[in-house]
Amino acid sequence: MIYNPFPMRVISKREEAPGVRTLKIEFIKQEDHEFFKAHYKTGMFGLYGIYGEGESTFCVASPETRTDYIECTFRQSGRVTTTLANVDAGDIVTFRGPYGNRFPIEEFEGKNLLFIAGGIALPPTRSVIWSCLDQREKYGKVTIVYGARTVADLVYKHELEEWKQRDDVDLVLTVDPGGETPDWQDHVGFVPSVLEKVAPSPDNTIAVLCGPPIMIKFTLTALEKLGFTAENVYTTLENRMKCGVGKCGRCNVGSTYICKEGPVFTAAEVQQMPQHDL
Amino acid sequence: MGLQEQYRKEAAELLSSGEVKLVIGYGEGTTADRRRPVFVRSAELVSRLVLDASGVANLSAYLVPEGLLSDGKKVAVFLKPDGVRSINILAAEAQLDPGQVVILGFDIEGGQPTPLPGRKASDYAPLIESLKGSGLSPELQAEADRLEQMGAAERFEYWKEQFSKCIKCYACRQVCPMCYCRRCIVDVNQPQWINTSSHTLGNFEWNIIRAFHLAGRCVACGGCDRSCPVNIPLRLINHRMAKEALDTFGHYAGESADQKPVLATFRQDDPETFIL
Amino acid sequence: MSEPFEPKIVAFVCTYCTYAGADLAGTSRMKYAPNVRIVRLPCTGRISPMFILKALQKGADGVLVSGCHPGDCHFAQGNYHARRRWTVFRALLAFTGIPEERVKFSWVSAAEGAKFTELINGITDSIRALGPFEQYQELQKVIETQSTY
Amino acid sequence: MTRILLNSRLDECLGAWRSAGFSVFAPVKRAELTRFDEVQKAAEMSLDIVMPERTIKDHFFLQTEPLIKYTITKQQIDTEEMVPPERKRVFFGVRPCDASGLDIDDPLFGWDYKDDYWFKRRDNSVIVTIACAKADDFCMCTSVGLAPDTAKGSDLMLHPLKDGRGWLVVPHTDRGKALLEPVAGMLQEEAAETAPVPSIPAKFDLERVTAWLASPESFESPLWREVSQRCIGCGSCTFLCPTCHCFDIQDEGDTYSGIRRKNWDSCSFAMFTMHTSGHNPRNTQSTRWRQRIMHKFNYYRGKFGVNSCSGCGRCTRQCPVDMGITETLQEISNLPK
Repeated sequence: MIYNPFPMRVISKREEAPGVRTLKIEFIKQEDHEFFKAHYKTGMFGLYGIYGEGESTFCVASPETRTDYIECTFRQSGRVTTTLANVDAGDIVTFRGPYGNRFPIEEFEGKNLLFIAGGIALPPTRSVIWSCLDQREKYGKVTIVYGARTVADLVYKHELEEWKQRDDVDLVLTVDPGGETPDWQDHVGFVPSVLEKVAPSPDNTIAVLCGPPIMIKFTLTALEKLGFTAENVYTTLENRMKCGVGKCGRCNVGSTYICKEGPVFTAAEVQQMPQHDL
Repeated sequence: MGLQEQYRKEAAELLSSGEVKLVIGYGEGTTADRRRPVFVRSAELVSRLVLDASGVANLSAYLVPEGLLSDGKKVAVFLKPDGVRSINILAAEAQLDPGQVVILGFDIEGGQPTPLPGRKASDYAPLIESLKGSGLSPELQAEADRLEQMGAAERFEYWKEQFSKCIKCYACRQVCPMCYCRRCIVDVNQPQWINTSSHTLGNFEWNIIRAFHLAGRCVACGGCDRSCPVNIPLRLINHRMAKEALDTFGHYAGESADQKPVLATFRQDDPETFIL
Repeated sequence: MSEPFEPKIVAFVCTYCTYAGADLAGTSRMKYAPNVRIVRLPCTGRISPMFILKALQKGADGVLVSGCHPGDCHFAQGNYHARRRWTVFRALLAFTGIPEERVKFSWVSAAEGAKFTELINGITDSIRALGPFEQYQELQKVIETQSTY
Repeated sequence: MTRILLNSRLDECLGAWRSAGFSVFAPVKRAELTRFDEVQKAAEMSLDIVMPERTIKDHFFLQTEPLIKYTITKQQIDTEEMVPPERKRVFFGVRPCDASGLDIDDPLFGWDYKDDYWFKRRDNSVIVTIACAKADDFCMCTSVGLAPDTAKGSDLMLHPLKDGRGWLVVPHTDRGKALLEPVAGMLQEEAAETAPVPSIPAKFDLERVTAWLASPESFESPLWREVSQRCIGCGSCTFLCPTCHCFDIQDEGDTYSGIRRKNWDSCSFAMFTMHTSGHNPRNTQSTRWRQRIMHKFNYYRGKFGVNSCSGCGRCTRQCPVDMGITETLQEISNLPK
């Protein structure tokens, strides 16, 4: 029934950054996998769990173009994530989902894409990035601006390397002042100021922005300065969730249930929400 | 001039002179016999304050949560002797500075509020000393005696039925001046010591551990008992703990602001007849 | 014919005295009842009443809490504090109907292997006589079954 | 001609329903608390009260509901889904406000994803309400557009007779009609006068309240802090509410076995929305109280077209500090235009 999760097997675990790990998990039952393949679209989230500890909500970090497995990236902090951080390949975990809405990537076709992410918020962005890169011909120029506190805190380092090598992707990396290592070649500075420096053109461009609330706030101002309209900026919201299906009553921001009506919103929609409920 | 008028006047003076930033007292309730806590911040509004025999809540519970006293300013509070004892305990446990609390003291005798002159918690030492060992109301004492007469199994059944009613709304905890932990043991989930589910077992654990945490700290204001929406006689269990602290260790909670908490201290010759 | 009842007893002991005492009993080849499961903690001061409740909930029929004699605590005062807590906690258990006979407290020093042996045997016998603590275990069983509503 | 059930034949009715396979639940006073529990005889019931302290919601949305039993071994994890029993139940002597509460919560539990823990119980239960003969100072059904004899959520409604001999029987649904079949012989046809329902004056202007809540200035209004200053942040108003439906999902057990449970949770609790990072979108009691009022009279209404309140007044009646929805809505209603 409604709260019964799918059993999943851990394929592999990867250390991304201090305290941050990525789990790659696969469906054990064929019918569960079919359900997922039929319903998953980039931007949706799920409840990842482990029996005995509970469930925790994060996005599906793998793109809709790759549905043989699910990847999720999380920071070890609470009871569930601490246990999930300690699983090994072959262990059984659970997944409930996919829930929520999606990034309308068909509507992005023919447009330039600007991805902006901060810290641990690269995973939801990465799901859209790969969904678009896997159908590269459909989109225009792709720019990725990614920042973290320190060099060590950058996640998906091997993929950052891959994007850097590609000619059809413009990758801009930055770390906060003081977070750079002696051999750091890229930018030093906060994402909004680096963004203004790089100054991508807003013409025919969709921006996808994910990060901590404070970064979102300042980056939106920077995007506005660059000429982006709030309708062309997409973001995802997160709140504490228990059910994921609009029943448990805690994830709403104003009248908007993040789990049912989100997690993907345009900046224009977010601006309509009561800011003190975020 | 009745006590209510006298205290309204005093509250107005305290507010207009700037000595206190706030007066916490009782106001009209939904029905004639109900009083609700009111917060008065200006001298013009002191007419909201009502003082009569229905003002029974221990208002000291509002002082610690949400950092009311963190700005160093003074607050005046209507308190009965049990409330003054709470202030002493909170001071002894370093939760507040008793100098920040101006007490508008009263007690209820013969269905009427009577004034208590002390404005500082320390003024109440002789009164508290004289109250030491005062017991439960006759009806509650009868119920307590009835419980003591029971065999263990029967008593277990009694509490099982009582605790089976618990819905874990935590009104007992929230209303209690002594329950100020930022994170209560029941909200700690690594490990999850107490089952958060409100089945009888989880309720048993919760209520026993809460009673233990209040041992030697409860001032018997009866707030938990009155606020329990499912009528569990929590006062009985807390009173039993207070009695143990008094009989065995001579500890009467809230005697003074420098009284050591009973379970945070010891004497080398504490009784230990039960230890093998 | 059903198996004769063998009680499960959990002993929370401090590592400096009682645990060493139990060790001495072992190395001296003294025999004591195998019904006891020993949980070693740094000091009796660390033994929260929650541990005792959890043990009973998870199926223990009796609990023993034991540490250094007064004055012998490795941390100077831990057992004095523990003693006060036990006094109050025992009263609480009694008042809520959890039989005092099932929760025992003792001082056993590192030299008292023989006392430890006697203690365990004595407690095991007395709890065997009391029978299983079904009243409390029943609460656990209830939550494991399907809701009837 | 109308159908009458006499007090004296109630026991017979209960017997007939039981023979037809129903378990009968009614308000019972035990250990100083009145709540719905299974009964055998009419004498066990406490019907002559304003309302039981606990609502019938308890029997549809359990305070702790086992969802999944799990057993973990080295090789595998076994799970067993704990499906609620499909037990036929009659709830007798329900107050109209409590019955309305069930009706109000139906669309939420059915919102896109169907919560069978609710609906398996709903589908197998028949609600027999008794129109109120008395009310107290806290009752406010008339203020939220309902009435002491409102039929919302009732399958069968009993109206007390003026002479106190019994009730006038009015079925409102097919389920209610079907419930009358096994007891048809115990009812009598008779023209009888029913007792007047108590008059409950409206306590606030609901339209003004909802209009203000929907307006942009309401969210940041200083009113929230004023009305909720004395709130102590317990969950008694939410847990005693016939429509509150928030819950938590918790695993309970040890490393090897246990049960995942769905437990009541309350928007009054500070932990309710706390992120693991420590960020809490609703970090003061006034923001939590705002959420509760907004949810009931603005958000829920916007989603499902109905206010999430049936006016039972328990939130005020049982509040440790004499707060509650009524007072807040009165304050809102009295705001200058």
